Amino acid sequence: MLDLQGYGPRLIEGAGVTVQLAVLSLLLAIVLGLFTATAKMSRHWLLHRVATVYTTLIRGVPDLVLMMLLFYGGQIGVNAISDILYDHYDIDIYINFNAFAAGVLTIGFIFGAYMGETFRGAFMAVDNGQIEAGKAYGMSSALVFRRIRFPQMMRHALPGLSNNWMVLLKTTALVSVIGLTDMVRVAAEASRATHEPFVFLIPVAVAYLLIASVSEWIFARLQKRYDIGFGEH
Amino acid sequence: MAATPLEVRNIKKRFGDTEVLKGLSLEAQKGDVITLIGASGSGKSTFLRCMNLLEQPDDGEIILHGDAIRFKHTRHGREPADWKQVVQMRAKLSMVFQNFNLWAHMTLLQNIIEAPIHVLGKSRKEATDHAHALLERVGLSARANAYPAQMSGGQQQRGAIARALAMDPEVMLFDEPTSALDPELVGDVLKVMRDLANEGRTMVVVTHEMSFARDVSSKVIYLHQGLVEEAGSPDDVLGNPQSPRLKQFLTPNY
Amino acid sequence: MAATPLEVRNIKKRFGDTEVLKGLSLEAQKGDVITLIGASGSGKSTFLRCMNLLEQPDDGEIILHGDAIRFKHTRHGREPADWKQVVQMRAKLSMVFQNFNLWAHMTLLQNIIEAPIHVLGKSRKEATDHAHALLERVGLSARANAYPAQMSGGQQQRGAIARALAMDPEVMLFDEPTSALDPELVGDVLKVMRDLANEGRTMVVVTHEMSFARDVSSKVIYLHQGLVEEAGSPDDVLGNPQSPRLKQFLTPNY
Amino acid sequence: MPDISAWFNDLLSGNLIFTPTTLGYYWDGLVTTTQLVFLSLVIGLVLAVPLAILRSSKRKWISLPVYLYTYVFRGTPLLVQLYIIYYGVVFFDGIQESVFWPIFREAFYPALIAFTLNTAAYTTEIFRGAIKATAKGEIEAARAYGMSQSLMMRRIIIPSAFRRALPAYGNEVIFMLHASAIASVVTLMDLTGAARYVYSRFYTPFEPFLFVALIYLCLTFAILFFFRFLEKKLLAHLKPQTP
Amino acid sequence: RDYDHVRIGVDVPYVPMEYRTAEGDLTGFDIDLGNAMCEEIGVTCEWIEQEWDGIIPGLLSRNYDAVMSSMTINDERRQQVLFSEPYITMPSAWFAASDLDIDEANEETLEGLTIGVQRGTLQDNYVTDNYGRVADISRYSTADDMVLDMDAQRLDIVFLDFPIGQSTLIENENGDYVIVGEQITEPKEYFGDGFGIAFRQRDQALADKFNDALATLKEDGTYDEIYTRYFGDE
Ligand SMILES: Nc1ncnc2c1ncn2[C@@H]1O[C@H](COP(=O)(O)OP(=O)(O)OP(=O)(O)O)[C@@H](O)[C@H]1O
Ligand SMILES: Nc1ncnc2c1ncn2[C@@H]1O[C@H](COP(=O)(O)OP(=O)(O)OP(=O)(O)O)[C@@H](O)[C@H]1O
Ligand SMILES: [Mg+2]
Ligand SMILES: [Mg+2]
Repeated sequence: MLDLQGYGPRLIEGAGVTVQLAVLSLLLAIVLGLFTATAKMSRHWLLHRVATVYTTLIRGVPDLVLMMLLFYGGQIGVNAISDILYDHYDIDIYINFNAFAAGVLTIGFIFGAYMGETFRGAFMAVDNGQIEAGKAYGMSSALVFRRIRFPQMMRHALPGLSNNWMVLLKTTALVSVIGLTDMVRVAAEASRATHEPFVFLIPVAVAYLLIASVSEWIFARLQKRYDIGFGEH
Repeated sequence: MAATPLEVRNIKKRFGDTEVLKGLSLEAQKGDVITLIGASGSGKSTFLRCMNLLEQPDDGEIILHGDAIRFKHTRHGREPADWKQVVQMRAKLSMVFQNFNLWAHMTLLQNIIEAPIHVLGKSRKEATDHAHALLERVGLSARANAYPAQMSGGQQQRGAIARALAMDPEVMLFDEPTSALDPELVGDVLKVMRDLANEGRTMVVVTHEMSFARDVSSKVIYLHQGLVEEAGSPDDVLGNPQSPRLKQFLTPNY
Repeated sequence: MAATPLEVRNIKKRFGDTEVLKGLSLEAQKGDVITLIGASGSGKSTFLRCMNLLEQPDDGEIILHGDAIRFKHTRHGREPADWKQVVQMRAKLSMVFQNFNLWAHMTLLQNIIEAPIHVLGKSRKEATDHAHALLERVGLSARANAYPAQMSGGQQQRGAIARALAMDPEVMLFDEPTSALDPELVGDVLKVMRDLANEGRTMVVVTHEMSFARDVSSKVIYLHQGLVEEAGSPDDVLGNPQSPRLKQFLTPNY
Repeated sequence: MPDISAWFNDLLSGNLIFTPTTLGYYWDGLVTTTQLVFLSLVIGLVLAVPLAILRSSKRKWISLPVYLYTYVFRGTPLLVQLYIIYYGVVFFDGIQESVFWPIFREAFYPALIAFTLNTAAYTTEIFRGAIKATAKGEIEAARAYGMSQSLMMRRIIIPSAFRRALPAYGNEVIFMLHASAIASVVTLMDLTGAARYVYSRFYTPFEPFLFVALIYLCLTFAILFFFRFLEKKLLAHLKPQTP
Repeated sequence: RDYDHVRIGVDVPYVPMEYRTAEGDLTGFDIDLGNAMCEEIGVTCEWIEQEWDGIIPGLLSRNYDAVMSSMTINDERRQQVLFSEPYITMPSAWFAASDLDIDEANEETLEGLTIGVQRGTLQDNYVTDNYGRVADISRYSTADDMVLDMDAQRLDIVFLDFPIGQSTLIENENGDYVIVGEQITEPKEYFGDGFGIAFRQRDQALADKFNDALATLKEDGTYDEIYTRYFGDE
């Protein structure tokens, strides 16, 4: 049997961190992605420009570097402001990014850019007639979005979404550099302390494969759900 | 006296450099069935789409029951001043499309109750009961839980008509409702439309079915290059055309 | 006396439960143009594809110039015993497909020289010279460096014929070579095929173009449900059909 | 005017981040990153082509092992793969005495191996998709003209699949460039490693990371540009054009 | 600002200064001393883990209020943070496998070797500036990675805080390691004035409290007791 030398509970805790981080980041990324896609399709030039710069820059720079930049840089920026407030106005607001929140924000922010592209393609694939029918029956834009565009878009977005999720899941392994104790970090720490890397890294690899397999299954179910009404029956 | 359900005046519309509608007017009194005919590209669809503002007319007025749509001018051209007003107005003008445009991710029943519940604010129960009555009427009771992709074109179009009826519209707009159908399926749809006409629905219909226009409509309008070339009772316009163009247009169909 | 270029005997083929070919034979002498006609699903394509073993017949013989293809029986059914032999045989039987199937990533010229160089082992120079002559012949000299996607259907099909000719085949097989073409483009391709027939090429052609069959072929075979229903000279088969099914098959085309 | 130059001198003199020494680190980092990414991509590509062919095989016992390989390498983080290969190799007894030791001793080679295996897995799947998408008719035509299986692979399927895979492969190249940023966790001074070093020496995170972010951005654009050029050249045949 | 709760940043593991037992309990000289000081001052302490690379930015960005993590006081760091009085002085030393046949580390003997250091430490700066031209330098995030690579024979020699090397290498059963040359404490520009607790510049008041507490603990013998716990009596 695998002897985890007492690190078992911490590894499981780390796996919990990995999953929570990944899921919350995914949610944030989806929300950001929807905004970005909408902005990119809008006729408002400023929104369009901002969204384009966002997606281009983010996709041009490695996650790890972005994480360092956003995490440290972002914090130092926030602090500069709170320092000024403290020095000059004696206002002591204390804005503390906890590492977990920072991790979620950073990963969510990065993958929002990728999601934006996925959603944009998916929105454009929705038949315009479906949307016109919604408008023609007196639906407001918001209602059309919620009841027609979104559910139909999801069908086209899911394959890309599932890809992005897999990449995102693996990206969470990088958060140890900003001080989060995910399962990779626990495994790395344990292998340093015990000098037995295989014992800890292999279970972690298996855990990732497990999560990947489960999510593949979930995505297949989702795809089936959103495919209802399309294609042959 | 009740106000006119739908009145449009002097509608103009250009796409880029070409003026597609050059000032078109139309008045639909309660119970009127107005058919729009004309060659391909004459502007029939565009005119119809301007009526419920799926296209924004560059000029002209649209008045429902004496209530005129308000416009404003923006950088992008003329636009409705109050989108709320447009949304309310569209709920009273139900459009039936050439390609049906039933929502693909919903069953037929869901398609029909969607707008009554979310736009008119009906209860689900009430909407569903009404929907079943309508399905009965268009002969689709058995297909309530089918998805559009599982139905034939004719069934889809009858479903789309039921969806339009579910809004209890003041005026129904039809854009070539049978032209995407196989010839065998056209009859069912036309029959449903004829019933609607007989029961006194106000309708504006773009069609190529001359026999339908002749039998059912109270008024026929022949469009040519964005202008009304001839208009009047079906007997006058179809039976005794004046302009050479309309004569030529009618010839191959006889 | 030279042996018969292509002889097939008693070909049988089933897909799953249905027997599609029920024992078909055919003999093509040098210079013969044999046309296969028949309703959709009668097995014409399958028969043609069995001749060069794109489908494996379940029974029957295929003999090229007196040289019979050897078969063996495996778990997966009957298979050629010697794939080398099949490859050599295919090089002598050039097929022209309904959808042309030019290789999309190569220019027309590259398409034509590909098999002569890599299958027949010709030098590039020799293959290219020959290719240019063939392109001239099918009227495509100007398009040698175009990619298939940049050519019209008719051009692609003429290119495909040039590609087939480049193999100096003993027999050419055509599977409805014009049925994927717009009507205006059909003429060019038929003209090229007529020239080939006149010059004495041995050809087996599946076609729906009755006038082509009548004018060009030396023998017409009418297939019905995997069997030869009638066969003979075009005048007999097309001009004086005996079986009621063939009569009915020919009617709408006249 | 003198104001500006004085300001600029102030900036540089008070500035520990952009000295000749640190710029040297960045340069070395750029070289390491480029080498690592380039080599792993080239080797990965060479591996991926035969793997993709095996993966497309109808025979389960051929395609399954390749599938398992791609599944594992695509399903786990590159960081974990890198750790396992870097720290793992030394647990083979006697590796230090073997001829392979000079290779595994340097951090560069374990990293190269990890990156190569990773990109080969992704590339294999990309190619497999492209091979699967080859038009049936083109394959039939090849068979009908007497091409053997291997000739057809070499002349028809691979060249046409390669072209079709180009856009997806371009993305993979960019992902690989980005993924290479983790090389610094095993002591490699790649671009990110250089930034981390400068940062941990001078405690100023913002400037070095921003600087390398810009370099990465430039590299990304260069790759995008290159692939756009390639696509224009190699995918000409897919664009219908009226003569 | 008045603190009644002080968050202290620390990089683990760094045996025996700060590390975790397998159960996950934080322990070590810094931890015990820090806790004792907090008790003396009358505040509660919370330890927050942070990799060394980001330990100063983490302080500046208020992830925690102090750093007590074997941090040597030197001028470069003084520009960024405020230090307490040194609480322990610790020399650095070279460690190598016993079969690496050198008695002293200098430009000649180090030529061509691979030297391991922890990235961003004073040892890193010292080695980089003095031997960067003649030797290869591998930089690690943690001291334990370095030990792992010493065992793997990827490194020829490492330069470390003396007690760390003592406990992780000399007492390590995986290899046979020796100290090369003398313990090193000069020049001060690199080796500074011993380990201090780092605070943000503005928190002079907090630093003063810790300084007072340190003095008290040294007087009443608590300090000596903790010292013996980790370094024995010498
Ligand atoms: N969105 C658009 N952008 C540009 N031109 C348009 C657009 N919609 C329609 N047109 C043009 O406006 C003209 C009128 O089009 P419309 O669709 O109204 O004709 P129609 O009478 O409905 O024809 P059909 O019988 O073919 O449906 C045509 O020339 C058409 O090309
Ligand atoms: N690969 C296959 N698997 C199963 N059935 C097939 C296959 N290929 C052909 N068939 C069936 O075999 C029968 C004969 O098909 P074939 O394509 O030879 O007909 P055809 O005479 O060429 O018709 P058409 O004029 O439409 O091309 C058809 O019923 C067809 O459905
Ligand atoms: Mg129209
Ligand atoms: Mg066929």
